[in-house]
Amino acid sequence: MSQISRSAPSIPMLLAIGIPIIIALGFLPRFIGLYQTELLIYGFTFAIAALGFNLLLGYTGLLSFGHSAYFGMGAYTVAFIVRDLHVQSMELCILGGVLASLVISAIFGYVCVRHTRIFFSILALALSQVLWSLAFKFFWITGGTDGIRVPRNRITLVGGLFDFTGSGAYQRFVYSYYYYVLVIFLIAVVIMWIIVHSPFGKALQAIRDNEVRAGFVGVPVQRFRWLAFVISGTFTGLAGALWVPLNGLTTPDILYWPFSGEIVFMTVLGGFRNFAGPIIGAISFNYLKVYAVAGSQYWQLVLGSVLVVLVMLMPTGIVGTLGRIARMLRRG
Amino acid sequence: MNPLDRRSFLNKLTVGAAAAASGSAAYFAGPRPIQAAYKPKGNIPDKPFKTGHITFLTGPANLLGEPGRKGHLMAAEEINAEGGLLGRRKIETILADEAAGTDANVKELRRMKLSENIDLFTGIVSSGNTPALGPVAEELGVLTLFNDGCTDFLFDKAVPKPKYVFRVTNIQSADGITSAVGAAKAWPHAKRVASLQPDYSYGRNVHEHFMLAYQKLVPGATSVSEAWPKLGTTDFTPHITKLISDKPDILICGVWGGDYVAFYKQALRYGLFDKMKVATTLAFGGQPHAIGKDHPEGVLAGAHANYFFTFPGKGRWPINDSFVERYYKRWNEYPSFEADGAYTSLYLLKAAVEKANALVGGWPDDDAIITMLEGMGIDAPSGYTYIRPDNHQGYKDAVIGMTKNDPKYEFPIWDPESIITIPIRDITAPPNWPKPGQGHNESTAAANWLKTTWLT
Amino acid sequence: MDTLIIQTLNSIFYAAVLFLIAAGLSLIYGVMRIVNLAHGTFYALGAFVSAWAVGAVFGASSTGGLALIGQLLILPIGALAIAAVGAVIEPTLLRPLYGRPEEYILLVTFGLLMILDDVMKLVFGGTPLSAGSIMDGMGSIRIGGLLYPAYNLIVIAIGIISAVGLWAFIYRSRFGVILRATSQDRRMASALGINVGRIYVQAFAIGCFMAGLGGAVVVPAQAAVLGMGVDALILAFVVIVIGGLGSLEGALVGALIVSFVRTAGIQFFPEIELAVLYLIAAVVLLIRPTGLFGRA
Amino acid sequence: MALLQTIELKRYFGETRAVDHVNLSIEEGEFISLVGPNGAGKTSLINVISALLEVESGQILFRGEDITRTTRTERVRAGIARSFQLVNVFDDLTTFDNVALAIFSREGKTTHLAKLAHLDHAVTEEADTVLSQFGLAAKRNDNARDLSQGERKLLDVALAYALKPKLLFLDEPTSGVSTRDKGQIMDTIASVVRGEGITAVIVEHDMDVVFKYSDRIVVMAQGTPDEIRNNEQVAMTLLGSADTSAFARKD
Repeated sequence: MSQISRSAPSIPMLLAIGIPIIIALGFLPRFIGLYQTELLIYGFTFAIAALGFNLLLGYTGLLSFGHSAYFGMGAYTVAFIVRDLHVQSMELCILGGVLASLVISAIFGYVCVRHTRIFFSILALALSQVLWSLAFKFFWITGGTDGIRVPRNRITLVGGLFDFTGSGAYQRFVYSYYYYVLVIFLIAVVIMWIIVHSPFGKALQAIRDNEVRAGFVGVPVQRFRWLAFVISGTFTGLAGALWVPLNGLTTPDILYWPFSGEIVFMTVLGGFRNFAGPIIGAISFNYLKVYAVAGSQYWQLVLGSVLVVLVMLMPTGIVGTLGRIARMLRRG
Repeated sequence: MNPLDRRSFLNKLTVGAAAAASGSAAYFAGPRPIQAAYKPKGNIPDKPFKTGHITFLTGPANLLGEPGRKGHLMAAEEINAEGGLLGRRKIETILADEAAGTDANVKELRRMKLSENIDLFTGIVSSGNTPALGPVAEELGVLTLFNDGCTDFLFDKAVPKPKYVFRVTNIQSADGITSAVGAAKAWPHAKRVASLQPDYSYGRNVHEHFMLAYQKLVPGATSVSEAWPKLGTTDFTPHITKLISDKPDILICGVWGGDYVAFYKQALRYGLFDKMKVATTLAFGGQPHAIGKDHPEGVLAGAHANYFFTFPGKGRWPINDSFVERYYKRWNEYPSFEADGAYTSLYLLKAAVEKANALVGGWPDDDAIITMLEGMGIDAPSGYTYIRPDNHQGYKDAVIGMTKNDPKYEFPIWDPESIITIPIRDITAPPNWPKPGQGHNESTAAANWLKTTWLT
Repeated sequence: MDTLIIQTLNSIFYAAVLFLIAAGLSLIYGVMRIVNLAHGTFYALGAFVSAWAVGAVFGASSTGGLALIGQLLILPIGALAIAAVGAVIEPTLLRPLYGRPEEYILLVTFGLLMILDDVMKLVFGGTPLSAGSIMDGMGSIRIGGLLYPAYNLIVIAIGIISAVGLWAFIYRSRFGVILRATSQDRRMASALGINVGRIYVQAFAIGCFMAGLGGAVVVPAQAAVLGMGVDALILAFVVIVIGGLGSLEGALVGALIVSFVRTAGIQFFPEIELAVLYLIAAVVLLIRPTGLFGRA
Repeated sequence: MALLQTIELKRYFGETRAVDHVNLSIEEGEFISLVGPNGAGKTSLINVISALLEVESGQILFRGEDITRTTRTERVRAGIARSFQLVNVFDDLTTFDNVALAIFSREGKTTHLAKLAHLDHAVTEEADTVLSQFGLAAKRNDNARDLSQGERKLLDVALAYALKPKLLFLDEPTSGVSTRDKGQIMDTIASVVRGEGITAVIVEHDMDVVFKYSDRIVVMAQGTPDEIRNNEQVAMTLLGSADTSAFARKD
């Protein structure tokens, strides 16, 4: 996909590229089997988080090192709803998770957007750690480091149409949840795509490029940053909500700041100056981490080296680099 | 179950090495021979038997993870030396690091089953992880023998009706109660109790079950101080000062692994051991040599109510004698309860596979193996271990002892005169006791059983 | 009363270590406008190197006064080693990124954090390392009815000496003047003939030295364990957020606040001990965005 | 009523009297040149009126209303726009998007986040018109970063112009541009601005430009403006004549 804010996007062309991809994704589970399907669902959920995150980094120019808070808020809210309210409907859970992350990102964002640059990053990080320490310490409510389990058999999809009890429940869950998450993922992509190509999205990019001038063309800079923060946090919260049933439990690990670092990592891996970058980055990162952990006790070394090399040599990420190679090939 | 009262319960407990032998006469009536080689029936494939083993390969918890890994590998090597399971299937092991965190462990278990196609999953040290991994193992349908991760939450809450999941070492509530019994026996007048616990399910469980049992054994005992350091804490000094300032008679400490080593060394320099009696649940849970000679004597040193290699003593239980000898030869160190647990797990599997083969011939399917495991008993280095069919939990008589230096070793061991063996049936909820949510809202079935029936 | 004294000493001990880490972080930020996410890992690495060096030279169980002095002398090796690591990392990994948005440096240091964590695992093994023989060799002193390890007093002294020394270095020495000039206006400093590249590598190495020193002094009292760096970094962040990014006084006051609050938390309200720290940081940032001693 | 009136407007930087009790009145429809030596406070005065700098004391009245305490955005909404001496545009947006953003903002459409920007034909057409007026149509899809210096100066002005302000401040619109291009840029700007009947205040050093385009010239020295129509006086001022008493405060 083209670089942010080049010439106006052509919708027929996007559809021409998008529809075959969607169809391919629809048939994919038939060919790749249970495990790969499950990995792909993880990839989609992280992609939603990275997409939300990138509204701040790529489009508004704010690097949040505290997005674990919103992911975790979505996840924990779903866990509370299932455990304490005995709600089964995943749709209600998602609604709750999204609302909770919206509220918390509105509060945290209100504080954070008074700052920019490194101060913004550190404040976002400090606030996220408040949530982490609460989840960590209040054992009898949050399960402490044990976390809260969200058993699959207590979840139903599409208003109770699909449930997951009895034999083969796990397989049924993975295959139905794949399509469930895929649809939500596609909706999230479309919504985010519209947002970044809307006048509002242009205004955010203007803030990113030049906040002073943005003010002088009449853009209320701080308020728009806040709005972007809330949208970003809410997307990430949606991702957290979807991630819980997949993972089966939620622990304070997803609230701890290195997880925020992973969200940043995903986005940069794909390339934060493009719309598709975070999506590609999140899915790739998930594979990278799973296979690094499986392949070596020194998986952190692998991930860290990839990150360093990426930043030093491929700052535009996978998508940006592919784009550059494509341009070079075209030129001859 | 015969109702017990406090006095007769404490009195009938056997103390000391000599007493232990006679007290456990039912189990130790005579050394049993190691099983003779089994001749399998039917056609056995020679496909390797893949096991996944997740344990702490790094970090402070490595003190427990390492012996587990070694016990597992040693059992696999021994079995493979005889040709493998049923003489044909060699055991292969895929290792992963538990220190990667719960979420990563969950993902790794899925990968092991779905991508590597393991036949058996074993390992796990942390109580935070079994309730997370148990349900995953059930839904994947992977036969699982947890060595440890002993929290009651696993079979009380996370997997109330296990099919594939078993656990070999003692349940946590038994661990907490064992320390309470040991403490009450040694210091019957210690009423002011302080508690130092790692802040997660294990520490919470220890605190609760210890207090429930201790308050019944020592009437008037109260909790006067609590400290909840995070797992992996390196600086215990403010906790130690706080504990001293609250002037308890006794400290119950559930801190374990490298954390315990850091704690006891710092406590020593702050004079904590001079100011109160100390009872632990896991001081002797790690590699025996990890505890230095500087460790004070007369501390109640828990080993998870399971096993310390000097007990049963030489000549009293040949299985242990030979296990300790082989383990030392293989790894140049002494085994811990995790080593026994991991080792026993594979031998349990072997026994179940052979029993199932004897019945149906060929390589038995998982259902057949599971049927055999339910209710199976085995003579392990630590004594007789029994898998209770209702909850798939391993049970064995609980043991605990006091620290004492012995010139023969570079580290303190249990004072032979102090070791207590507690019949497991006296300190654990009987089969099918209502679980949390079934008519009571205690955190565990054992807590409810302790409150309602124990020593009344 | 005895408890109060001991807890105060505990807090000051903890503050001394935190100050060493946070002052290094703050110094690097002040001069170069870099937030180094690997800083906590440098602290951990310092601890491992020192513990390893003490063990390698003296073995695990050497005792006696001479051995003790030898061990104490060897201890700072961790700090020197980390300074050397810093002197290599700045020109190779960070310098190429100075022209680029600051996110990139943040990310490189995050990558570095992961790499170094595993390098430690690879080199020193997964199990904790300790230099406890120093601690044991020095024994404990009696305060009222309670004991306090004598070694901890040395750490407190090192903390105080470092604070004074660093202050004198930055505000009284020629190098300090150059350092401050560079931190205020890099281009101007360069125009005045100051070799900014050299100043940067020196400042970064000094910052790393501080982190390594923190690790080196803590290792006899505690132990070097994997993962200690991530926890330390986050606390150092809290310290400099409260005290003010780039401010030496801020690092000192912040370290004292954090460690006293932590001790009070453990003593009086263990449930929210951690949350309180982050909340304080957030409140300070709300009221004084640049921290107690920071300048915009 | 004057379009804009400042009353005793003051802003110092330490000892420097950047804006020193300025009383300035601008009538609707004027094209004013603001001249004076470097450091005379021309840009500071614009900065204060456009809310880039805070007012220390005094008042700003715009169409009779006190706007002294309003924010930057509110002043833009009220109809005050400005360009910058050092080019200040959105480098990573296309030339088209730069201008379109200003129009969206003017129309109050930047809060629309569920509509695609490029499908708003009214705005698209207007943006293209503005680009043609400023001679930038050919660079429509280039990022602002990739334009030439002259084009960037034009874009900077176009951004302000697209807001359709009542009052437009142009801070040295031709600085840094070759003499050859200067005339062309000024012709473009003057024709567009006058065509719309926008009141404009332009800071400029080039006296040819000043005399060619202005209705009125205001000279600033040491934070204080004075109005003059005499070429000699202007020349003297700009050459740094010591006799600033000649331009004592108007009141």
